[in-house]
Amino acid sequence: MTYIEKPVVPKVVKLEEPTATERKILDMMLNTGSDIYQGACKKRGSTCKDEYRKVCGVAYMDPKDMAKIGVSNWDSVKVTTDWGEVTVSSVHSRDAPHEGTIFIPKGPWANVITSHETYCCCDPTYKGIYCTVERTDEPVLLMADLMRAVYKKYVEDEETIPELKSLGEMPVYKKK
Amino acid sequence: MKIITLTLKKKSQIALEFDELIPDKVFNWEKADFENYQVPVGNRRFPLTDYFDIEVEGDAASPEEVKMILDGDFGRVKYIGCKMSAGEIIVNGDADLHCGAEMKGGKITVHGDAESYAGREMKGGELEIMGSTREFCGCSYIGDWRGMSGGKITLHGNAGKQLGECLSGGEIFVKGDCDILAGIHMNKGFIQIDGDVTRWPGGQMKNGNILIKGKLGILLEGFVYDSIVVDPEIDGKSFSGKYIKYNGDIAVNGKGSLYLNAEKNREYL
Amino acid sequence: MAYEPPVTDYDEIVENGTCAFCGCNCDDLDFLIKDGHVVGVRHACRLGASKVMEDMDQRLLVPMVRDENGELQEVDWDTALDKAAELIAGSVRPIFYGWSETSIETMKHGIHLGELVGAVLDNQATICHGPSLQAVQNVGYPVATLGEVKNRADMIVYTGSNPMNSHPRHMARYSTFPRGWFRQRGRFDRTVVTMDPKYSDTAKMSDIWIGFEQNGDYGFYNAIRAALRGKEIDQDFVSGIPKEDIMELAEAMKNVQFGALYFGLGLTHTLSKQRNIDMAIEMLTDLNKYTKWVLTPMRGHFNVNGFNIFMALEMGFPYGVDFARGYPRYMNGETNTIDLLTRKECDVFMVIAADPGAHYPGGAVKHLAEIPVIQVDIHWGPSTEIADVVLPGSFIGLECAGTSYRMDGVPIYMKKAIDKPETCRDDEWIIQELHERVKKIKAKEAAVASK
Amino acid sequence: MEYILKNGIVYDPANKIAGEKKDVMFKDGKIVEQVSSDAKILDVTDKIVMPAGVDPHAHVAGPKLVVGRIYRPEDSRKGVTSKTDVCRSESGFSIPSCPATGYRYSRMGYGTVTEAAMPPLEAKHTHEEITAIPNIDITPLPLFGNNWFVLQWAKEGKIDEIAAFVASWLRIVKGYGIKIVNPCGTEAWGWGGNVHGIDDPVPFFDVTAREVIRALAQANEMLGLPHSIHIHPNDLGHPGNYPTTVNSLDCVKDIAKNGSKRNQTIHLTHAQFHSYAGTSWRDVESGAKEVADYINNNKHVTCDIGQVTLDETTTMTADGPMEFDLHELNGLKWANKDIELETGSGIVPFIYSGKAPVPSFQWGVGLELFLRIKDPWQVCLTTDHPNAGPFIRYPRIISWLMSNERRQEMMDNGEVRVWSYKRTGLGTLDREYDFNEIATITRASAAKIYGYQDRGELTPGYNADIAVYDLNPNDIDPSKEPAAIEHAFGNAMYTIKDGQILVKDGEVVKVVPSHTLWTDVKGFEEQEKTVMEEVMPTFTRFYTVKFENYQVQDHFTPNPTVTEVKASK
Repeated sequence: MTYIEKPVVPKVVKLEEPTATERKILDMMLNTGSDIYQGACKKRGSTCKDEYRKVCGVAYMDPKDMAKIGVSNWDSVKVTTDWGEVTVSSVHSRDAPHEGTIFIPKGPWANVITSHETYCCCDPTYKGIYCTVERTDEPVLLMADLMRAVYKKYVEDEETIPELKSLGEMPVYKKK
Repeated sequence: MKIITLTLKKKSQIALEFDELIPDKVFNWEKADFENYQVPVGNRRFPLTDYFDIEVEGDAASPEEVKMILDGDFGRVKYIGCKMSAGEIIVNGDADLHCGAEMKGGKITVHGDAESYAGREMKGGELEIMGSTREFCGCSYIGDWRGMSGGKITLHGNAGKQLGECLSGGEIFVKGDCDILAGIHMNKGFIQIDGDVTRWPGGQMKNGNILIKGKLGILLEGFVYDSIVVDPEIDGKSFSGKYIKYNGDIAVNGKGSLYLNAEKNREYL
Repeated sequence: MAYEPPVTDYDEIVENGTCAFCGCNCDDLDFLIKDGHVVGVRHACRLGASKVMEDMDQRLLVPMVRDENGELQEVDWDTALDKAAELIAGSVRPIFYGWSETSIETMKHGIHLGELVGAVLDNQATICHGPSLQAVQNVGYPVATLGEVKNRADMIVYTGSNPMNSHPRHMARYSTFPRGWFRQRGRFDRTVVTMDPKYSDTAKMSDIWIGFEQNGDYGFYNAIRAALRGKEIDQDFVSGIPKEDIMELAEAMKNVQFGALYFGLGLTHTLSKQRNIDMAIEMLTDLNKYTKWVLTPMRGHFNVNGFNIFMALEMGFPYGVDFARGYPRYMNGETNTIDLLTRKECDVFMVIAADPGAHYPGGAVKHLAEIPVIQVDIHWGPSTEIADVVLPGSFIGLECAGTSYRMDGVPIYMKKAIDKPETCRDDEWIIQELHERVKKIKAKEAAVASK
Repeated sequence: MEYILKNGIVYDPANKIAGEKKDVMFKDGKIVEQVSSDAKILDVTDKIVMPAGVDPHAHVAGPKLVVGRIYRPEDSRKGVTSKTDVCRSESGFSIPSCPATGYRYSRMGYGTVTEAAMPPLEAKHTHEEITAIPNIDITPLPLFGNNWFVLQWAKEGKIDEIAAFVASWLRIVKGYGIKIVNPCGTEAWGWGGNVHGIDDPVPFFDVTAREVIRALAQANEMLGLPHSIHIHPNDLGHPGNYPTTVNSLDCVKDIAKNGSKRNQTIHLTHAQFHSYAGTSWRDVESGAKEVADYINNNKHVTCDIGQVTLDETTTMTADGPMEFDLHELNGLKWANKDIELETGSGIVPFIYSGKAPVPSFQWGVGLELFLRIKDPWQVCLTTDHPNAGPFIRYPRIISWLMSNERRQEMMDNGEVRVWSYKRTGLGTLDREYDFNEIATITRASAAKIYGYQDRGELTPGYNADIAVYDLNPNDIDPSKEPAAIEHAFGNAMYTIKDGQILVKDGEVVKVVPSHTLWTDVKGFEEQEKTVMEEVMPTFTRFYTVKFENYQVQDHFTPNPTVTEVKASK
């Protein structure tokens, strides 16, 4: 039983934005953190499923920023920081307006691009990271596929990763 | 004079700890003593000879007569010169965490960069770093309100965040740039920064002096403009040029002074 | 989201269960049980309910070890435990991380194991409220239990925290809405302030929202303190907030009867990390010259505070305790998990009741991909994808009893309501068993060495 | 297992044995009169033998302690030791870790200590720490002096209700007796205030400390609890506070004692902090004479001292407002912990430096009290650990009490400042304690004050809790050799607990679990039931935990030693 397929996000149909000019890449500030959909899905333990991808593999954006790069709800965007790049879905933020910042709930997708710098305070810098956001056609990976593609722990030949079969939405292990 | 030379031959990914290899403890060690010595690495100890070629020349009757030369990349050797009270250590390469921490006397020169906590709780002596260092240079132990209390740290490169945290005496001289919160919680002593500072020097400082020759990003509201001073004299040293003097941090009823080069920081005038 | 009718088909209700989600540790949950399974839960928030009504598809049910092809393979308990014990006994710089979602009773065995092998014991504070604890160590810790706030507070401030998303019942049960002894009208007797760059769900239901700019926390609190000391603010805007607003807020905070400040990861994760909280605590101390103010960090897991308390009572330090040299050592940046991982020092990593795969920055996870990882947990998660030995534990507070500490330090004994899946084991048993097995290996090594 | 401690010189004040050479025998953990020929002989010829120490007031376990440890890593770092084959790692100086607390008491020859302030809501935490402390039995005293139920009933004079409430709560939280800290003052701190003196009413509840102290004393005697009320009066540490202290003691004078072993109806704790005259820190003078005179003339009072040891320490007390004042004074980091409906607390590091006037004065006041209180059965040795100094300094205090010469030397050579004698009467007092008086104030009197029927004496049938010190009393002049006295009392030759040798020659050789001492009142069940019916609706509305989760479950006290009391009313 699941409660949701994906977070409920607002849809701003009419965008009054006389000053916006279309851009290819946005320079933005990235914040990550907990979110109620993310929390519920994670602690229920449904991390392999599409639901987790829908609650964590998303960038909550100001509708005006989305308009600038021409994306609408659930389109893919590539977010790049000094620490890495990841493809997530863009959705309208329910906390908008916050032009110039995006929010990705904490989870494997956000981790790829957050800073591990602790500055001797033990805590990584999960918030306030400069990033760029651009439109992409790449799909957002499921959790298991993302972990495999990014960390490659049990992959023999890294070149083959794009061709490997998806690990799917259920745990994969050999039963006795 | 005894010259002890350790030349790195294998770098360990897990840091070695050198708190037992300070002049105070090794001044009467012979080469064989070093060869028999097992150095702490993680939860074990391994022979020092696994990592270094060891040369010992001359004799020493006391720690003052010891010179230790550490050749190679010591970027994974922690606690170099920690708690030493005399003698000299020269690192021809980088040094890891806690270089010169709690040192009471003698001299350490690092020809590369030093990691965080260089000169933590230093009480005396001299620590010179030719490269840069990272966070908490010349700071206190976490929780303690008494930090570095004596001696001098000279930094030819840049300093990281929270330089001289809880400084309670002594002097820190940075020739390069400095990141946020230099001199946070300081109550005494002197910090001189020749380069630029990002933001918030002197946060919650109670007393002491900070002098910035470069450009400052953001100043805290806790600092109150005092006056323009020309060629100020601080701690017996004179500096040429025009400086804006602030007092603070009034958030803690602080009586510290912050001198800001007027030429480079015109927007504060 | 379709409408779901209330659950009526159950055998019994277990009352006063404790929620094993966030640091609120709500202890008023009613579990509806049928055939030994929970079919419904009352009083829990959306987060708590989702944990109780877990997804059995991804429940870890059997011990597993990676085979030579890198695939997880089901094994028996002995094989898995021996494999884990062997890895731990052979390690030079082991880290035992997690603990915040298990019981104090489990930690007791963990610390013995850590002392035995010379490990680093660390918990989720290292990626959450570690900076808060450092600030506490620098400037103090004026806290109160949640009931003090419920009964007395007329101003509640949330800063860098979004309880509507991460502690959904905090406002409802403890701070804002409940009727207290001296606050008989509940919400109407209180002013709620949210300080957050984001117009968060909590900000939306507050009376005042202070949207200071990103990374501006330190400067903002410094300005409030200066205002409290009577200084006329020089700059027109501090951290994006007009100076008049700052003066007004400082005045308002001085004139309440009892104020409570709750802070979250918004303060610990930004530029000046522990110093944001350092400054906030000192601001609060200043306010106590005028009236009563208390604060509490919004702890994320139900026992994250418990681990800090437990380590401090056993060893004097709250987290990131390194036993490598045979004595406890606590040094931020040196004995903490993230630093050890990014410096690539750790050689065996055991994670108990936590999910580093989901919550560590990639730079740290990359090292986990290079070393053996032992996982003790109840659900298959991102960490399982990089784990080499997997030991299925049990659900504290539902399948297994245990002690936990609420965010304000109130201890709660979380009782058991149902039996665990047959093939799983209690966390306590698993760690104790590992301890026994490692002890045997070490004794054997010592015997060989003495010969 | 049977043992004979042979040829020791025994000090057992309860049995009026003062320095007699005799054997002490024990079997299966108890003192016995005879043992068989199989008994193992421990030769302690001409060494001092005493019952194991009993500490009547310290803060060793519970939420305050852990806040202290969490927020003072710089203190924890000070006492760090490596683990050994017997002991685990230790840490801490003024706030040692739990294992360290047990080992260190054990090394001094102690067997029992009171945890003097247990907030009922967090009692489980206190019990967890007690379980983590080995080698020393612990008596927790729950806090009642600012409890909202008690405040209301005290206002209405409902003593029966209070008695029933106390009886229930001692069982619910597994506590031994009634602790009162700054009655009404800590509640006032809930609003950032305090009360001044015993007749200053607290906001909202409109009740005074006098009413609360009297009500709890009456309830205590109604139940006939083994210990009397244990009070930390108002105005702690304020110049001019001694009248408050004397008035607090005097206000229960008319209440009849109902306890078989103890003599007192009120125990004043850390008297040193409550014996100041003057009006401010400028003109402060010692009030020790007045307080000591009152105690000398009134047998219903006992006290412990809270002697300042001249160390950097961590102050912690349920007296929240006092701690904030202290923070204002020294500017060091302030922790506070208020507990809903019950109490509060505060913690501040403090440096008692002999170079500063105030600590020197406090040092003098403490010693003055020790020397002026005539009957050693009315006084106990404490430092109010860690408030006036860590408990590991007890041996040093013993050396001060036994040597006038040493005290004069400290005042003469500047180890303490002139205020130590100019503002106190210490300079005029040349009394020196003998070993029997030391044995009284460190074990026998505390055991009697607590009504213990199983410890504090070497009486057959009592627990074999024994300390042997490497001193020959016929051979040493304590007046001339304070360092030797300090060393011997700090490093017991033997510490024996329940018949097991835990310390030998100052080293811990064995680690055993500790016991938790609590009081179970019988015969008050009807009244308890009625009062619980009154309590529950309020409890449910205003506490933030369910009653079921408030109680201390049995497994939190794995080794209980329960004193059953038959309530006489």
